[in-house]
Amino acid sequence: MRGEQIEERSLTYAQALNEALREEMQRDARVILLGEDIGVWGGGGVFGVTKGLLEEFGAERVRDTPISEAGFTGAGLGAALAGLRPVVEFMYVDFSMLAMDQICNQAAKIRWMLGGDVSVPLVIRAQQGAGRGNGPQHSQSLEAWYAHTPGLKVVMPSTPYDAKGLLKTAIRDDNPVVFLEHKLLYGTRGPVPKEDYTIPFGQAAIVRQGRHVTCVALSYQVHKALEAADVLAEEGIELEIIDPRTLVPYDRETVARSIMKTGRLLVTHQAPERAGFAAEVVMCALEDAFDYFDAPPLRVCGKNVPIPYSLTLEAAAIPQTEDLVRAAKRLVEGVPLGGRRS
Amino acid sequence: MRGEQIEERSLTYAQALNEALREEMQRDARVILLGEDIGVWGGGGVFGVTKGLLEEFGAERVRDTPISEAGFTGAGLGAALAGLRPVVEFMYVDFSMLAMDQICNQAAKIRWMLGGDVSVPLVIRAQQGAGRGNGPQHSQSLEAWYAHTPGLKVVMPSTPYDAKGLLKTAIRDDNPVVFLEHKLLYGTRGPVPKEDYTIPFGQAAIVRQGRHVTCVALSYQVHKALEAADVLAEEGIELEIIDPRTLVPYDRETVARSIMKTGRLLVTHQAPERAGFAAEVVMCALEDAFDYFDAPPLRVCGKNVPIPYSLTLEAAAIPQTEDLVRAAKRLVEGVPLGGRRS
Amino acid sequence: MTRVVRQPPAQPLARTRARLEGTTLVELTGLSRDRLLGMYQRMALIRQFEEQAAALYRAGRIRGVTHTYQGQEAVAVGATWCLTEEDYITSTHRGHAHVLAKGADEKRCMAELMGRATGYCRGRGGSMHIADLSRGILGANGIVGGGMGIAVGSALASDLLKNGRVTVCFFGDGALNQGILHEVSNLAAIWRLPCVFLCENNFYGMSGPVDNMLALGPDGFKGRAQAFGLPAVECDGMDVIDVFLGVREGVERARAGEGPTYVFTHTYRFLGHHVGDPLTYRDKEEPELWRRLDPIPNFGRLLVEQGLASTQDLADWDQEASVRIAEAVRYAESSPEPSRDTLLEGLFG
Amino acid sequence: MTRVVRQPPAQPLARTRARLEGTTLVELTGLSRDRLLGMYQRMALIRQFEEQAAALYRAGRIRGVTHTYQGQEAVAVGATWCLTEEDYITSTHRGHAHVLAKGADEKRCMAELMGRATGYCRGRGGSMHIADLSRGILGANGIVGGGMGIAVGSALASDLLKNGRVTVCFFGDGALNQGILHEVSNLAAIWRLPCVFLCENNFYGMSGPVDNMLALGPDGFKGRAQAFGLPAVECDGMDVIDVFLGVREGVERARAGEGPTYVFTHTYRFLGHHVGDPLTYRDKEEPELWRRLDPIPNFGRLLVEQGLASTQDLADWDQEASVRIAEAVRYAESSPEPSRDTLLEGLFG
Ligand SMILES: Cc1ncc(C[n+]2csc(CCOP(=O)(O)OP(=O)(O)O)c2C)c(N)n1
Ligand SMILES: Cc1ncc(C[n+]2csc(CCOP(=O)(O)OP(=O)(O)O)c2C)c(N)n1
Ligand SMILES: [Mg+2]
Ligand SMILES: [Mg+2]
Repeated sequence: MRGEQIEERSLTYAQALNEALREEMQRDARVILLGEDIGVWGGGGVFGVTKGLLEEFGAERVRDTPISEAGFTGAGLGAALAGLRPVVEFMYVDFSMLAMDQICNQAAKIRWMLGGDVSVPLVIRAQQGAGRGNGPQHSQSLEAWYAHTPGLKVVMPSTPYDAKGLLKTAIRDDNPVVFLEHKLLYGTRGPVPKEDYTIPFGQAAIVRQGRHVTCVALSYQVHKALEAADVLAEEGIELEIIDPRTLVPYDRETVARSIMKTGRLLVTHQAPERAGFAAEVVMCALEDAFDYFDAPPLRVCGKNVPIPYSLTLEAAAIPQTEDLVRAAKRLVEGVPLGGRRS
Repeated sequence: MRGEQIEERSLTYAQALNEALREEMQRDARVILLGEDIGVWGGGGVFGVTKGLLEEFGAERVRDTPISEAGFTGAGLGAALAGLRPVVEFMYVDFSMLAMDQICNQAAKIRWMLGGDVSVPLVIRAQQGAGRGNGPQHSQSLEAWYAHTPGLKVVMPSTPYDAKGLLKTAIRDDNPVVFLEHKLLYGTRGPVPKEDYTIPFGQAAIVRQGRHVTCVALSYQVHKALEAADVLAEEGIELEIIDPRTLVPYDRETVARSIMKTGRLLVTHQAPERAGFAAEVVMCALEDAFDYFDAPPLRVCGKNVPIPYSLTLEAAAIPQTEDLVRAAKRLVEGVPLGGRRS
Repeated sequence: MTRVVRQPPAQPLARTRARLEGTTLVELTGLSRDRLLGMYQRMALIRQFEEQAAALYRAGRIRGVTHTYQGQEAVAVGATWCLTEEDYITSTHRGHAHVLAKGADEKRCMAELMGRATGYCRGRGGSMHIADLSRGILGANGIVGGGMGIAVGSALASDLLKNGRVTVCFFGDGALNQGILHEVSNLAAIWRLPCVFLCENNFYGMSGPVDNMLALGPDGFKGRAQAFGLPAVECDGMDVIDVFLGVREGVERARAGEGPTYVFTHTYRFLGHHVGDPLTYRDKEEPELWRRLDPIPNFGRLLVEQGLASTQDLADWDQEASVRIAEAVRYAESSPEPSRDTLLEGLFG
Repeated sequence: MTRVVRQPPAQPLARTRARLEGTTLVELTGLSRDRLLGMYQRMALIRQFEEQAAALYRAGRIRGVTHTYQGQEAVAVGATWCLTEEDYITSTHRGHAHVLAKGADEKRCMAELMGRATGYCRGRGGSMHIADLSRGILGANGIVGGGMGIAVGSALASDLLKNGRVTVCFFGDGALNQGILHEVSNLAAIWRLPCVFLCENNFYGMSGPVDNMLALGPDGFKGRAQAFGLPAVECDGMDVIDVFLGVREGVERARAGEGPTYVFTHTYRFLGHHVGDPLTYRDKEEPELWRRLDPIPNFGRLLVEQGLASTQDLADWDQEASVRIAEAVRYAESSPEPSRDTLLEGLFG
C-alpha cells in the first residue's frame, strides 16, 4: 500500500515527530512550540519529541511554559489568529481537560463562528493512552470527545511514517488540529523517508489485507490488530486491518468497501467502549453497507472504568491481542449473539 | 405506562426541579447548592429552578458563587467527600468545560480510584441544548462526553415528572451524577405528584407504544418524536418512542425488546451526530438484537457544526420533527441505503 | 440580602477637571480637536446602538440574549482611542461597544444582532461573537474570561513578529475570578508581552456584587496586578479622558517592550445585565445616582466649556448618531437571512 | 540556558535557633518531648520510605512514575504536626510524605506503590493517588493543582458542619501558576473558610525553574496571597520547627473562624523530579549546597543539643525507620496482585 514510499531509513515514532517539527520550523518561521518541559527537560521533552529544538530554534520559538494549560492553549490560539502557527503540547492528554474551554469553546468554533474566513493554524499535540502504569489521570484516550466537537480535526497516527507525514499536514493546515500520540508508540520503529512528504487527512491506510474480517483499529491498537492477525492467519482467518489515521475527517469509504468484501466488522480502541469512537465507526459502516453485514459488528475497546495502575488490572482494562483474536473468531464462526434468530 | 402515578396537579419542568431541590433540602440538611446567580438573581436562578430556596434555606446552603467554574465544582467535590451532599449548577453546560478536570479527572474517578469505598454524593446540574438563539457557546449538548467518562452517572429528564423523580434519585445517590436539563423544557408542563417519589436510574420510559419503528429519543427530542409520531400515525406508521432517561446506567433491554418487535431503529438527539450517544444506542441494539433489524438504523441528530445564532440556521443545525418523519418513513419503506443489495 | 448602594464619584469628570487646571484638553491629552470630538461622537453612536438593540430585543426582533453597555461608553472609547487600527482587542459578552469603538461597522454589527447574512459572523454568532480581524478585533466572547488567552496569544505573536502591535484585553469585574486570568497574567508577565489587561468594574457580574464575590487585599484591585509584579492604574470609568490617559500609560509601556499593565476602571451599567434582567439584586436608587455621571453629556459639557464644540454641535452629533443607527437597523432588516444551504460553509478552510 | 544556582539559607535551622535564645524547644513550640521526637522519627520514616521507593522503582518493581520527597521532609511533618487526626489534607503527585506524615500506614502505602490488592487504592491508583479518608487524607493527586478545589470543599463542609476541622492544602511552586488556585483562593477568602494553602517552593516544577516561570511583585510570594487579602507566612522549609510555627498560625486562624492563610515554605528536592529524571536543567552543585541543610540530621542535632535525645537515640530511630520500611516492602511484596475479576468493583456504590 504505502510500500512505494518506504525506503531504508528507520526512525522511532518520537524521532519522526521530532523531524516533522524540525523541518516545519525550518521551513516556516511562524511555527512555534508551546508546552511544559519541551525545552530544557532532558534535552527536549519527556519523550524526546522536541529534542534539540530549543538549541536549534531558541527559547523564543520553543517555549517552556508554566503549568498553566488553559493559559498557554489560549495563547496558542491567539497567536494563531495573529499570524503564527503554534504547536501546543499537552504532556498527557488528561491535562487537556484543564484547557477544554480553550480547545472546544474557543479554538474549535472560532473560524466557523466568525463566518468561515478566519484561519486558525493551531496544532494541539498530546500524548495519550494506557499501558505504562501511569494510572487513572495519566492514561486516558480522549479522541471521542474531540471528534464529537465540530470544528476540530483529529489525527491519530500509528506508525513513524504516518506520524511524520500527518504532523506536517497538521502544521500546514489552517484549522485547529488535535494530534494524538500514543505513549507506547514513541519507541516503536519504522521506515521514514528523508524527503519532505505529507499525508493527506481523511485517507485511511489498509495496513494489512484480508478477506474475512474488517478490523478498524485506532492508534496503538493497530499493532495489537497486527499481532492478532498473525495468530488468526494460522487458523486460516484473514484480518483486513484499516487504520483511519484521522477521525475527522474520517474515511468511511475505505471501511465500507472492506466490509463489502468481508461482511464482518471489528473495531478496536483503547478508550472506554461506551460512547467511544468505535460506535461511530460501526454507525458509518451501517449507513454505507448495512446489507453486507453477515454478523453483528463487534467492539473490542477499553472497559468502562478508569485506567488502573496495577499491571494486572491495567491489562484487564484495555483491549489485548487475545481479545481481538477471540472477537474475530466469534465473527467468523457466527456464534449467535444477543437476539439472533436461529 | 407511567399513567398510574399521574395525578391532577401539573407543574412546569422548572417547578418540578425546584420542588425536588426544596424537598431534598428539607429532608437532608447536608444538601447544599452552589452555582452562579442561583440565589439573588430574579428570585432564584435564570430559569427559576432555585426560586425561593435562598429565602427558605439561607445563604449558607444556597451559595451564589463567583464566576469560577473550576473552583466551585472542586469545592462541591471536596464538600461531598467531607460530609455534605452538594448540588452544583452550571448555568449553561458549555461552561462545564472550564471545570472538566474537576468533573472528569477528579469527581468521576475518585471513588473507584481509591478502591471503591468512598462516597461521592455530588450532583452536577447543567442546562443545555439549542433552540433559543443563544449561539455557539451557549447551546451545546455534552451528554456524550460525560457518558464516555467512566464513573459518572448521566441523567437527561424530558418531562416534569421525570425531572423531579430523577433529581431526587440523583441527590440521594452516593456517586457523582451529571444531570442535564434542556433549556426548552423548563417551561413545559406535565403532571407531577405531590407525594415524595423517586425514579430509579437505568429504567427507560416507553413514552408511546407502536409497532413499526423504535425511536430512541433523548431529552427535548422526546417531544419532537411525539410530534413526529402524530404525523406518522396519520399515515398508518406507528412510532414506539423510548426515552432512556439515564444514559449511564443505560437500559439496553427495553430498547432491544422494542426492536425485536419493530425491526427498525431511529435515534435522535440534539448533540452533533459524530461520536454522539446515538451511535452508542445503535451499537448496543446491534449487540442485543442484530438479527431483528429489517433496515439499517438511522440517526437524526445535530449536524456536525457549532450551533448557529440565526433562527434559520439554528433550525437547520438541529433535528426537527420533519426530519424524524422523513427518517421513519425511509425506515418503513425500506428505501435502499448505502450499499444495500438490491 | 442587604444591598449596598454604591456611591459614584461626587463630581463628574473630577479627575480630568483637576488635571485641566492651567491647561487645555488638547494639551492634556495630545489629541487633536477632531479626535477629541470623535470621542463624543463615538460614545453617542454606541449609546444609540445599544438603545436600539435593546428596543429591538424587546420587540422580539433580536433573539438569544443581548447585553448592553449604556453607562460604560467612556471605557470602550477611552481605551480604543489609544490604539491604532492594527492593534488588537479582545472583548466580552458585552462587546458591542468595544468593537464599535475599535472601528467595526455599525451596519454589520446590527445585522449580526439580527442574525442576517450581512452580519460580521453571517448571523452565526450573534451579539456575543462580533469580530473583525481586519481591524484587530479578535472577537467578543460568550465565555466569561474566554478572550483572555487569545489576548496574550496575539500579544505573543506581536512580540515575535516585532510588528509593534499592542493588545487590549477587556473584561469585567466578574471575570476577575476566572482562573485563566491568573494564568495569562503570569504568562504575560514572565514573557513581558505587549498587552493591557483592562478591567471594567461595573460592580456586578450578573447579580453577583463585587463586594461579595471578590476578595481583595489592602491594595484593592491593584493588588491583583501587583501579585504578578505588574503595574496597575485605576481610572474613573465614567470619564473618557481619565480612561484614555490610564490606558495610554499601559499602551506606551507595551510598545516600549516593558510588558503588560493592568488598568482598572470603575464604571456602571445603567440597565440590567441583559435586556430583560429582573434587576432583583440592586437598589433602584443606585442607577439614578450613577446616571448623574453619564459619560456622554458630561463630556459634552466639557467640550463646550473648552470651546471645542457648541451645544448645537452636540445635539447635531446625537442626531447623527441616531440617524446612523436607524440606517444600520434598516440595513440589517433589509439584509437576507443566511440561507440554510450555507450552514456548513467554511467549517474548515 | 543560564542556570541560576540557588543559595540555601546560610545556616541550618537559623530561624529556630534564633528563636531559641533563652528558651527551650518544648517551650517554644508547646509540643511535648514525645511529639518533638516524633517529628524526627516521622521524617526519618519518610526518608526511608522514599529511598526504598526509589530503589524499588529503579529495580523495576514499581511501575509508572514515582516522585520522591527527599529533602522536603520538614514541610510535610512540620505542617501535619499542627493537625488532629480529624483535620484534612489534600496532597499532590509528590504525596507519599504528606500522607505518611498525616498518619497513613506505610505498609499500605508501599503496597499501593507496588500495585497490590492491600494498597490504599487496591493497586488502582499507585503512587499519585494514596488517600485515607478515615485519617482526613483526601488524596494525593496526579493533576498539578487537582487537589485545591477539594481542599476548599472540605473546608466548606467543615464550616457548615461546624466540626472544627481545618484543611491543609499542599501544593508546589509549579502549581502556583494553575488558574484554579486563583479561583479557590478567592472562594476561600470571601467565605472565610478554615483552610491553609501550603506552598512548597522547591524551586522547580519539573524542569521549570521558579525564576523563569513565576512572576512575582515586590512582596514576592506573599503578594500572591495579599492579592486576595489573605495573610501569608514564609517559612524555611528545611526547618521543621519553622514550618510548624508558620502553619500553626494558619491553623489557629482557621480554627478561630478567621479564614484562610497562605504559608510559603522554601525547600529543596535533593533528587530528580521523579526517579529517572535526567536532571539536565539544574546545576550539579546546587543539591550539594542544599544537602548541608538536610532537615533530618540537622534537627537531630538540635534535639541532642536540647537534651531531648542522645546521638544513640537518633541512630536507633534511623534504624527503626529502616526496619519498618523493610517490613513495609516485605508486606507489599507478599501481598497479592489485585485479581482481574475485581476490575469493575465499586465503580459505583
Ligand atoms: C464561563 C462563564 N460563566 C458564566 C457565564 C454567564 N455570565 C455571562 S456574563 C456574566 C457576568 C459577567 O460579569 P462581568 O465580568 O463583571 O461583566 P459584566 O456583565 O458586568 O459586563 C455571567 C455570569 C458565562 N457567559 N461564561
Ligand atoms: C495539570 C498538570 N500539568 C502537568 C503535569 C505534569 N507534572 C507533574 S508534576 C509537575 C511539576 C510540578 O511542580 P510543583 O508544583 O512545583 O511540584 P514539585 O514537583 O516541585 O513537587 C508537572 C509539570 C501534571 N501532572 N498535571
Ligand atoms: Mg461586571
Ligand atoms: Mg516545585
